[in-house]
Amino acid sequence: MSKKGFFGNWGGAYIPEVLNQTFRQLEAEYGRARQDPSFWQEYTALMSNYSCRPTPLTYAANLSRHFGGAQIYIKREDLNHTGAHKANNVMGQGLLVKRMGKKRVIAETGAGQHGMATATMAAKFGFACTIYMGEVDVRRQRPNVFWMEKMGATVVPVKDGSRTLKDAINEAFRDWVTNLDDTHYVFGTACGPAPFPEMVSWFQSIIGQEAARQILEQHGRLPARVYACVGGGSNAMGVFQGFLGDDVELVGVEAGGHGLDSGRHASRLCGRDASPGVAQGYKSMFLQNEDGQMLETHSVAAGLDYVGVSPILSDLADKKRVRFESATDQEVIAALDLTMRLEGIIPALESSHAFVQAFKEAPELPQEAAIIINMSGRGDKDIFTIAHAFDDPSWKEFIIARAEEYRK
Amino acid sequence: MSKKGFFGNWGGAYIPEVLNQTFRQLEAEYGRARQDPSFWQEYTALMSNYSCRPTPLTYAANLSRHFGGAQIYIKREDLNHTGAHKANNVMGQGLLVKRMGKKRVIAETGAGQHGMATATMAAKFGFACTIYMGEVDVRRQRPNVFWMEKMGATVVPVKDGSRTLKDAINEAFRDWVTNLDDTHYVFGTACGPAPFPEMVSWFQSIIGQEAARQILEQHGRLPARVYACVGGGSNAMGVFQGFLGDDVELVGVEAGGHGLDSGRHASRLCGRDASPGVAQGYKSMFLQNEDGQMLETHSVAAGLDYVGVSPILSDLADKKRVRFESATDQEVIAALDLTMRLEGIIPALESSHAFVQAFKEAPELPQEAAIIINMSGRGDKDIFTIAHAFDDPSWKEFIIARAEEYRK
Amino acid sequence: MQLEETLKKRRQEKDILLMTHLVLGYPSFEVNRTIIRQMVDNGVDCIEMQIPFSEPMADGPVILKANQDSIAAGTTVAACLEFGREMAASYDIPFLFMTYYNIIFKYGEERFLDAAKAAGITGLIIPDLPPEMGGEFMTMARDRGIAAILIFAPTSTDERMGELNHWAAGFVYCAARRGVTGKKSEFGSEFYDYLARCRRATSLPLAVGFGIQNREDVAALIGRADLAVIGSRTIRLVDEEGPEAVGPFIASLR
Amino acid sequence: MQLEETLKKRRQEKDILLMTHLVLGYPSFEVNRTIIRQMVDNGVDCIEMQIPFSEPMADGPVILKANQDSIAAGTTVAACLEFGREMAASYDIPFLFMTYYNIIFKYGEERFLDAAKAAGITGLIIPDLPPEMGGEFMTMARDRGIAAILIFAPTSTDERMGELNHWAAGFVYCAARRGVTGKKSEFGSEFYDYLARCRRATSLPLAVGFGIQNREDVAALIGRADLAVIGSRTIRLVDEEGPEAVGPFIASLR
Ligand SMILES: Cc1ncc(COP(=O)(O)O)c(C=O)c1O
Ligand SMILES: Cc1ncc(COP(=O)(O)O)c(C=O)c1O
Repeated sequence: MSKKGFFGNWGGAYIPEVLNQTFRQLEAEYGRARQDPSFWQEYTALMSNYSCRPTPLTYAANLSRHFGGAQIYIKREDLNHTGAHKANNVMGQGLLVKRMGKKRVIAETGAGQHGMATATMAAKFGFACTIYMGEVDVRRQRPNVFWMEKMGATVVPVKDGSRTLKDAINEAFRDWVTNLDDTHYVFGTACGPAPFPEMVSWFQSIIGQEAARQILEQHGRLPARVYACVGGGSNAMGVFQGFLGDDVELVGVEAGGHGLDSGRHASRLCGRDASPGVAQGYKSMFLQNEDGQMLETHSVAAGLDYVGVSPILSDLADKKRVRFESATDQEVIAALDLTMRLEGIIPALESSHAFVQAFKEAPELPQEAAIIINMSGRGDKDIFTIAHAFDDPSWKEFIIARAEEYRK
Repeated sequence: MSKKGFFGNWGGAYIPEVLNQTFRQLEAEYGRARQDPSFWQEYTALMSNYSCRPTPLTYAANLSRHFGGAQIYIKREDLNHTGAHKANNVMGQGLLVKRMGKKRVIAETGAGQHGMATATMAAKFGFACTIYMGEVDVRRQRPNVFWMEKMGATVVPVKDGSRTLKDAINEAFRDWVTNLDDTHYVFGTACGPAPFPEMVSWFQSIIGQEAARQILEQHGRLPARVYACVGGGSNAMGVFQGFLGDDVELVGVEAGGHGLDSGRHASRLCGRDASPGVAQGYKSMFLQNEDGQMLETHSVAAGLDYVGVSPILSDLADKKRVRFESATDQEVIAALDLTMRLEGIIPALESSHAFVQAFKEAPELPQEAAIIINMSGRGDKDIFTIAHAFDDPSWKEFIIARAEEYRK
Repeated sequence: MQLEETLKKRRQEKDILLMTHLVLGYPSFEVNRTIIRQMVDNGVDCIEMQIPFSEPMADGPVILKANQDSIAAGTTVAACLEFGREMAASYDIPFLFMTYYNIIFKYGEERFLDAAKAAGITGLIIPDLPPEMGGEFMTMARDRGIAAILIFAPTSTDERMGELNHWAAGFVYCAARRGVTGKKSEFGSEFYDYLARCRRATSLPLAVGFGIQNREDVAALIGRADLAVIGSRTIRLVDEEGPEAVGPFIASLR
Repeated sequence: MQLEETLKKRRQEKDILLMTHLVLGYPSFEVNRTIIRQMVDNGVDCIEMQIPFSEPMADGPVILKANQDSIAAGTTVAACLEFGREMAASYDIPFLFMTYYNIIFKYGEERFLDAAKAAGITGLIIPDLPPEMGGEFMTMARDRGIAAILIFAPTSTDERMGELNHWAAGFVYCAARRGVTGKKSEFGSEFYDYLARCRRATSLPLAVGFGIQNREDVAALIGRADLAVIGSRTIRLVDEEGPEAVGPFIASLR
C-alpha cells in the first residue's frame, strides 16, 4: 500500500472531511498494531479460544476421486464461530476498537453474516452495536436479524436506493460521520477507504497462513491452485496471502448470476460490464453505467451481490497475479448439491462459487497436484435461500403450515 | 461395564434373538478398536481434519463478572462440524462400520441433530443412509430434514406412538432386525443395548479429555464443577469422563419442562416421576406409568425430550458421583438470552439447560474456582423453535410473508 | 400338565399344530372373547395372548398399532391377567402370554409369575429377553411350571441354538426370517436347512412364526415343525372382515 | 471574474450572502428553473446545483431521496451540464456544481472541467474528494479558473485547516457540525469558537452549511461568516408547498 492507500491504480480514501481525524487515528492505531508482535498474538489467541482456529484443511477424498484429477483440499472457514470467515476480521477490529477506547460499533451487512459476526463481537467486547441492513435483505434474511437483535444489536433496515448492501454501507457512513467520536465502523470486507482494504486483508491473512502450513503438512508441497469466491474480496485476500510469493495459481470466482451476458450478475473483474470508478470511499472496478451511477447487481448469494470489489484484487488482476472467473447461480446449486452428497459438507452459496471453478479445473490437473478451495462459510445459515433455490416442495409446505399457526 | 453390559443395576442388552450375532460382531469390533491404539489415533485425526477438534474451552469473562463468583468456562461442542457433539459419536461409529465392512447405516433422530450428523457421516464414508424421525419432529424440524435429504439420506417419518424420538428408535430397531447383514444402527446417545452406552460414551470422552487438559492450561487447576445437559446422556458422559477420577463435582441437568410437578417434563434422575424399567434394549430409569407403559414427555429442547436415560448415568446417580438437577423451559430461555447478550454465543436449547444450573450456582462459588459448562451444540439450528419460544413478532410476520409467496 | 407335554401329546394326533396370536384389549376384550371362542372351536392348539406394551420393538405395523390402540383404550396389565385366567378356565388348550420384558419387570417378576400361574397360563414369550438377561427369571418360571419360550432366528449359529436350548422350555419359537412380525416369509431350501438346524438343536417342539398366511404355508411345515404360528394375519382379518371371519379362516388352514 | 472575487465584491454590499442548493432534475428540470428564478429574484448570491449520484454518502435522507428520484427519472450528467450552462447564461450570479467524485471521474476529469468551464460554472463542491485524493484535479481546476471548494469540519484541527487552505479556492465551506446534510445545527459558543478557528485559518470567504433553517440562523452568522448555505430546507419546502414557496422563504431570510 502506498502512503495514500493505493495499490497500483486502486484504493485510496475518498472520505468526507469530517472523517479525516477518525481515519488518522485508525491508521495510527492499525500501524501500531502491525508493528506490535503481541497484537497478532493476542489476536490469534482470541481466535483460537473464542472461535475455532486454526480451522482444518479437510482433504476431500470423495470429490478428488469423483473428478479424478487434482487432490482437493477444503479450507474450513465454516467452522469459525458464527459460521464464516467474517469472524476473523471482526474480532481483529474489535481488538483495535478496545485499543482506541471506543464504545460503540456499527456495521453494514448484506447476507447478514458480517452483521452477525459484528453483533457477536460487540456482545463479547461489551460494545453498543448498530447494524445497517438493506430492507430487502432484512426481509430475505430474517433469521440473522433475529440473532443480531438477541445479541443486543440494533438492526436498522435501510430503505434507500436498491435497499441492499451498498445502501447499507452508505447509511453506515452517515452514522459514522455523525457519531465518529465514540464509534468505529467495522467495515466487513477488503473494500472501503484505506486502511480498510489492507487492514481487513491483514486480519483475514490468518486463513492463508494456516492453509500454507497445513497443505505442506498434509500434501507435502504447495498446491497448484487456490480458489476463493469474491464478493468484496476479504476471504479471497485472506487465503491468497498465504501463497502470493509462491508459484501457486490464484483464482478468484465472482458471481455470474444469470450469466455474464445477462446483465444480471455481480462480476467486476471478469466480464465486460464493470469499469473503473470511485464509490463508498475507494477507487476500484465498479458495476456502473456510463454516467457513473451504480447498477443493480444480482447473485443467488447475497454476500457476493455487490457493485465494487477490493482495490487490492483490482491491482492483482492488473498484474495478472490472480485469475478471475465467474460461476452462474445454476452452476452454484449443482456444485453445492454434489459437495453435500459426496462429502457431507454444506458450503455457503458464496463459497460454492469457488467450488464450481475448482470442479471445472480439477479434472485437467494431475493427481499429484493439490488444489485448495476456501470454504468461506457454511450454508446451513442459508436454509431459506437454499431450500428456495432447490425449489423444495416440502419446505414450502412446512413454511405454509407454520404461517397457518401464526395467523391464528 | 460388566460382562453382560451392566453398570451397577443398569444397562444390559435386552435385544431380540435375531440381533444376537450382530451384537456379538459389534462388541468384538468395538473391543478390538479399544485395544488398538491406532484406532483412537485415526479417530482423533479424523475429528481434527473433518470436524474442528480440539474444540476450544472458551473463557466467559462477561458471564463470570456478571455472576461474580466462579470463573465460567464453556466447552465449545457447538464448533464441531454439524454444530453439536453428536458428530463425535457418529464419526467414531462410522470408522467401526468401515471396519465391519457394512454399507448402510440407519439412525433415529429427535431434534434432527443426530440425524444430520449421521447423514453427514454417511455421505463422507459413502454409506447408504436411512434416518427415522417421529412425524411430529419432522414437522417441527423441517430444515434438518431438508439437509439430511440433500446429503443423500432417506428420512422416514415415523407415524406410531407419540411420533417422537422413542418411536423413531423403535422403528430403527425394526429396520435393523430386518437388514442386519449389511446395516449398522448408529445409536445416537449413551443409551440402548450394550455396548452402545459404553461405546458412545467412549467416543464422546474426547470432550472430557480435551476439557481436562484445557482447564489445567488455562485455569491452572481442576474445575470445582462441571455442568452438562442430559437427554440420553452422551454429551454429559463425554465431558464427565475427563473428571470422574478427580475431586470435581459433576452436575447433570435434565429437562424440567413446565416444572417437575407439572407432569410435563423429561426428568428421569431428579424428580419423582421416573422408575426403573427396561425398554429400547436397556435397563434404566424411565418415565412410565404403573403398568410400565412409557409416558409422554415434554421439553422445549427436542433433544432432551426422551423417556429413558443412560444406564451409566443411572449408576453414577446411585453412587452419588453425579448430582442431577433440572431446568424449566422458562429458565432455559432466560439463560439463553443472557448468554447471547453477554458472550455472543448461542447455545442450543438442550445445552442451555446446563447453563441454567451453572448460573444458579456460580455466585455461591469463590472467584478462584472454575466451572465448566459443556455447550453440547449451537442454537442457530433451532431458529424455528427459539424464535417461537421468544414469541418474536417479526419472525412470525416473516414466516407469514414467505408463505404468501409460496402460496402463489 | 406342562406345556411341552401337552403339545407333544396333541402332536401325536395331528401332523401339525396351530398356534394363534392376538393382542389383548384390541379392539376390545369382548371381541377377544369371540375370537378365542372361534379359534378354539376351529381346532387351534395353543393361543398366545399379547399384553400390550407402548414400545413393541420387535413387532411390525399391524401388531404395533394394535398394542397402541389397546393401551389408548385403557387396557391394564391387571385386566390382561384376569382375562387370561378366564380363558384358561374356559378352554382346554394351553394359553400363553406374550409381552415385552418391561411389563413383567415393572409388575415384579415373581409377582407376575405367581399371577400367571394362578391364572392357569402355561408359557411366556418375551421377545426382548434373551437368556443372558433373563436367566434368573427363566429359572423362576421353570420352578413354577411355566415355560419361558425361547426364540431361534435364522441368524442363530448352531452354537447359539445350543445355548438357547439350555434355557428353553415348552417349545422353541423359530422366527422364519429376519425382521419384525407381519410380513410374508419365503419358504425355500435355505429356510428348510435352517429348520433342520433347529430340529437338531433341540428336542422341544418347534413352532414356526412370522408371516404364515394360508394352508400352503402351513402344509409346507408338516414334517419340519410342530406348530405353525398365525400372527398378524388374524388381526388384519378382524380389522377388515370382523371377528366372525376368524373361524372359517382357521378352519381353512389345515 | 473568479468566484472568490465575485463573492468578496458582493459581500461588500451585504452583511451576509446567501447560497442555496438544489438537486438537478428533482423533481424535474422544469421545476429547477422555476426555483432558481425565484432564488435569484429574491436575492440569492450563489447557487449550488447537485448533479445526482446513486451513492450520496454524505447526504441525509432528504437530499438522498432527491438524488435517487432524479436518477430514476432519467437525469443524465450531460443534461445537468447543459442545464448549468443555461442558468449561468441567464443569471448574473455564480453557479456551482456539487457532486460526488465518481461522476467527474467517470466523465473524465479534464473533460468535465472543460465542460463546466464552457458552461460558465465557477466552482465545484465534491464532498468525497479530500486534497490527498484530488490534489491533481484541484490544480487542473485552478488552471481553468474553476474553484475547487474545500470543506472544514468541526473535527478539523488547526493544522488540518492549514493543509486544506493550501488547496482551497473560491470559499471555504464550513460544515456546522458532524453528520450529514439536513439536520438542524445548534449554534453555541463551541460553534462560534470553531468559526473563529476557521476564520483564522483562511483568508477566503467562509460559507456555513448544514441545517440553516430561518432568519435567526442566518442572523447569527453575521460577522462570523460570509455565506449562509440553505440546503435541504428548500427541497423540503418544494416537496411540501410547491416551488412558489421558495421566493417568499428566501426573502424572509435576510
Ligand atoms: C460466507 C461468505 N463468503 C463470502 C462472502 C463475500 O465476502 P468477501 O468477498 O469479503 O469474502 C460473504 C459475505 O457476506 C459471506 O458471507
Ligand atoms: C445439542 C444437543 N445437546 C444435547 C442433546 C442430548 O443428547 P445427549 O444427552 O445424548 O447429549 C442433543 C440431542 O439431540 C443435542 O442435539
